[in-house]
Amino acid sequence: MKFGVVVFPGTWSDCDFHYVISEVLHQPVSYVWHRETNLADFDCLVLPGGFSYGDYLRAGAVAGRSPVVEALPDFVARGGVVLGSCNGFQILCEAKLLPGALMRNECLQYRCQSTYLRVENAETPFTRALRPGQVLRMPISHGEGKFYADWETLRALKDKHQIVFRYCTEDGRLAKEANPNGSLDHIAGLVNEDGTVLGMMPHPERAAENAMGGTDGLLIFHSLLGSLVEDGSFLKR
Amino acid sequence: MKARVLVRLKPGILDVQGASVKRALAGLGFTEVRDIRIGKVIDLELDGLDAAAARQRIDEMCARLLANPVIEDFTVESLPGS
Amino acid sequence: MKARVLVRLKPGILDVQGASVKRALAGLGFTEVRDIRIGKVIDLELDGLDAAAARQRIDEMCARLLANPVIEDFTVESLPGS
Amino acid sequence: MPGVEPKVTQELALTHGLTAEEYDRIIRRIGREPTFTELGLFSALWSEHCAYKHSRIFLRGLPSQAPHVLQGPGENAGIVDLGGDLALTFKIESHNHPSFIEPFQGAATGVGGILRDIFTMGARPIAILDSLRFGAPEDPKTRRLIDGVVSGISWYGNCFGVPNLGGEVNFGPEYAGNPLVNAMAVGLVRKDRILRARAEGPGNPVLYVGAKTGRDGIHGATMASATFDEGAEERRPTVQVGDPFTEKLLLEACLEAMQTGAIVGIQDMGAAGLACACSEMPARAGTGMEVELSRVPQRELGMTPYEIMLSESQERMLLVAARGREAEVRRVFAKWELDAVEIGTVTDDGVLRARMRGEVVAEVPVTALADEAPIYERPTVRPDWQDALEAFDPLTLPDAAAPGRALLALMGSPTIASKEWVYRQYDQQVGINTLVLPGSDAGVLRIKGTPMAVALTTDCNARFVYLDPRRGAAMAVAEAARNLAVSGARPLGLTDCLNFGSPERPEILWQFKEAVAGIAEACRALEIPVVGGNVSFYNETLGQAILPTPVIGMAGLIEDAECRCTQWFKEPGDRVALLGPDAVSLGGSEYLWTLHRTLAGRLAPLDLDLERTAQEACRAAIEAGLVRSAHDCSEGGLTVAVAEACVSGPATIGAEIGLPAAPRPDLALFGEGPSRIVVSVPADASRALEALMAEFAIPWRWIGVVGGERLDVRMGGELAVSVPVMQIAREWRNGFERHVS
Ligand SMILES: Nc1ncnc2c1ncn2[C@@H]1O[C@H](COP(=O)(O)OP(=O)(O)O)[C@@H](O)[C@H]1O
Ligand SMILES: [Mg+2]
Repeated sequence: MKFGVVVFPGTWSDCDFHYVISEVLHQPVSYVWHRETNLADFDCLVLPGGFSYGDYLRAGAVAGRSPVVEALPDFVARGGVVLGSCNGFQILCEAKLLPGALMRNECLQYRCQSTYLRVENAETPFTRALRPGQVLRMPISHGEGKFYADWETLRALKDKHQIVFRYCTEDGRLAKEANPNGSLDHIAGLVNEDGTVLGMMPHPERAAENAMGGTDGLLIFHSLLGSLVEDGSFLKR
Repeated sequence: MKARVLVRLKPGILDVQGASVKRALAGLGFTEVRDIRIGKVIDLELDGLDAAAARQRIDEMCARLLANPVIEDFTVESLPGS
Repeated sequence: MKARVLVRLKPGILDVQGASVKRALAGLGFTEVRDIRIGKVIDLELDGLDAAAARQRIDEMCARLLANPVIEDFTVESLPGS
Repeated sequence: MPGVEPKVTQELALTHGLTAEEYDRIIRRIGREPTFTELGLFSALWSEHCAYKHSRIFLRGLPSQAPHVLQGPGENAGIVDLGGDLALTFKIESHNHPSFIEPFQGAATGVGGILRDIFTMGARPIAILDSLRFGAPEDPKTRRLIDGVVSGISWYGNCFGVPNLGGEVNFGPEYAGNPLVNAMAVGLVRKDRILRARAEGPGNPVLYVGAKTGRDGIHGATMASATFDEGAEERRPTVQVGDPFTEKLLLEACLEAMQTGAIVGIQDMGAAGLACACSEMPARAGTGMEVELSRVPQRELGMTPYEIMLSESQERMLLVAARGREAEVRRVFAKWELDAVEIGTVTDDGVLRARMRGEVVAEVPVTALADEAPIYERPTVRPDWQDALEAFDPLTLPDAAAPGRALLALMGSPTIASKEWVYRQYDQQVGINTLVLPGSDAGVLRIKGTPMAVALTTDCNARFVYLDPRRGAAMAVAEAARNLAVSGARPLGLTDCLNFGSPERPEILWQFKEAVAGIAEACRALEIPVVGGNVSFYNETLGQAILPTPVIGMAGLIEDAECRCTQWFKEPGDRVALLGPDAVSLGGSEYLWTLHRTLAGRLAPLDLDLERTAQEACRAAIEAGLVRSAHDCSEGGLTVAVAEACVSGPATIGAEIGLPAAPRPDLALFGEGPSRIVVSVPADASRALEALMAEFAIPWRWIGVVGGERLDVRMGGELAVSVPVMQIAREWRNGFERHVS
């Protein structure tokens, strides 16, 4: 599976994703400059964390209108998958590839801390190696991660099982104190209707080695790789 | 041509920052503040367009970048003397 | 009584937000934007004060909390119908 | 343009912060009255901030050499060898005055400035640390300051993308009118890629890169060299605004441009901006420089040569490229959408010649600016308050009636309580190298592609330095080294940020002189070179000086990253030992402050040989895999150290401690002294530990066992402290926030 890690001016977890994909997972990966529109070489594109263009207007707003992002719908239509983490999630929402918006954390402060995530949908290419209800531990690092959508959108998200991860307690309960940013309905990550674009605020690349305190983030990659190795079905969907 | 764009959270969306400023103001004795909402003011200066054309371009800018329609509304005010 | 406070960076102070948005707009083809500065709009609703008294209180709020006098200026506009 | 400049007089020179003698000296040196622009240059370069006029003479005593030091003081940052082809560069700097005027931007630009110091050396920044001091936490003004400072650091560091590995937050009424914001940055560089701030090679082009120049911060360097008085308000418009996004682009562009090999030398434009870069770079290389100021990219209209030279706009660099290779450099900067403009050339005449549209506005020997500022040896006097401080005997106060309650008060005191409220606002992991996050004695980062890790810390107990500047400063060095040792690291070098009051007061200068001597003594004894640092004088408001605060930033090496250690207890049943001496004192202790609001007394003795051996013993025990946790005893003494080991880890866990009976239980429980380390050891490793300690011949003893849900401390068999650990944890976790928000 060929990965591409997109680099915007101001991106910083590009190197971290690149490292995990190549050094931990031993998969082919290369960087994709934000002006690139030819994505034919890739099976999976990663939109990493950081502060694209400084995020001075709204997080992800400027990157959401960049050439590489405008090429994403085609890429997905051809069978590619997209994983946006942190700033990547914000960019996907700004680009309308995912519904809703990410607003300032309710505490009005940046938060870098460990969180627990409950797997809500194990049927996506990103979560096939997981069990519904399984609890993962992954760090967050953001100032604007509070997911918001209007009531109808939220209902559609639920009806179509697009909510993939919710913040929870260590034992899997949904609770206000386990929601680090005030996210609507505890949402930490969601997919598009086809399940081929995942946006999540937590950082799977920071939970990919024991030395970093855990490897739950790898499960997302194993899901992607496993589904490809087994039958590649989601790519042909 | 000068214009001013005001970008605000949609009514009904909780303005956490506004609420926290309201609390801080109350703490300073400004208890008469019933409501406070915080948005952005964007002051624009455009090259060589008449008012109507500029207005249209600014609406486009708002729709494409300056505001996020999921959470924000915008209003455009042209400024006197422009 | 409703009022609107505009808080803006003082002239000469680097407006990183404005500069980045200007660049982004140019990238989207809005090359006619000569200058752009971004500030805050604060919409206030006050309880039972007449316009003059309210105006004075708002000035105080700005001086004490709403604006940072080191780098920002503010203007207060009372709104019609208030 | 020079025609409209003000005429330079002695009076004008005085308003620029120069003295009458200094002004005369300038005239003698250049053989005429300076132009207005030249006066600006001299006032900036001869300011305390740039010239170290009052401190240089003392700083000479600091040991800065060791075989592994690749770059000592004098460059943008020091560099130590990590072995192989890698080196570590680090530096600490103050941004106290700007942060007081505008906490958010002041702190943010402090981080921006120190990061530039690191990447000018050719290094990629891998960590920052922040050492902060504020006035009384209960004061709403302090709260606003903390909030502003922490969010400024958070904004800049997070946006730039560098992890925060630690720091300090301390409080004292002495800082109310003058908070301290010190930021340390650390970078990793390949030895063959190190660059220096030297303008080599006459004929080489001089390029300006990065953000445009505005009227920001003109006279920041002079401001950093003045005390605050009622006029402080008027100096306000000099505050600079940070742009971490542009800095991130500047980093990537600089590193990429450096890789082409086309860059000869580079310096960041921080304090005194272009003035500083255009004179220091040629001065270091024995060359001169000619610049055309109208070519400098400008953000504002109508800037004068004076303003362009002195602007402290952020996110800019001056670099010297190899002639003929400018295009390569420009191509890289264009890719990152940054300005890169040729503004001049290196010359061989030793003169800085600045022109504005061809007309010469300044023409001064670069050495006159960069090297010939006067050096003062001002009088020092031992302050008369020292006697009273030393005469105070804390043991004349009544013993703590309820040591358990005293422990809870200490654990919740803003100085000891968890600083999570602060560091959870900082990204601690970007780069995925952080092996030990903030919250243990030192932060630890792995070096990818090697088995190594580096440990980082900043430390200074300013109360100790106030009571005894020499011993107190030596103790700061010892504590920093100990924080590395308990993490498993061997110190490589230190960088210091010497925050003091006005050097023109003999008492303050005495504190300074003594503190520097103390640092030097400790460095020699512990064999730690000083590879860089920063002096921040004039930290006073209306005659009230801060506590003398020589913050020590230190980096250490863990050769095998697996042999790292954290401070918290891990397994019930593990035995607890105290390594190091018994000697402690309540003088200057957190206990004395928290319970009696008193700062006085004598410090415990510091035996540097013992300190060194205790650290070596601890490191050896960690390397041998004998200990599961190691924690240095600092504020709050032994009992607080044990309590922190109980509550600071992922899971809270109790302990049972037994100490000998003591005439003054509070002294034994909460007294503070150097060289003491609490370790926990698996029961089956106790024999091995005993053997190892015998080898090092340090004083030490078993003091208890890990486990249970309480922290019980017996003294001579009597239960002195017995508190549920959950209660300790609650005090410790909520203490900071309770005080500051
Ligand atoms: N301003 C800060 N920024 C980041 N980390 C901090 C800050 N202040 C304290 N910390 C972290 O909190 C922990 C406890 O700090 P402190 O009590 O000063 O430790 P010590 O006494 O071991 O030096 C350390 O890991 C330290 O790095
Ligand atoms: Mg410590």
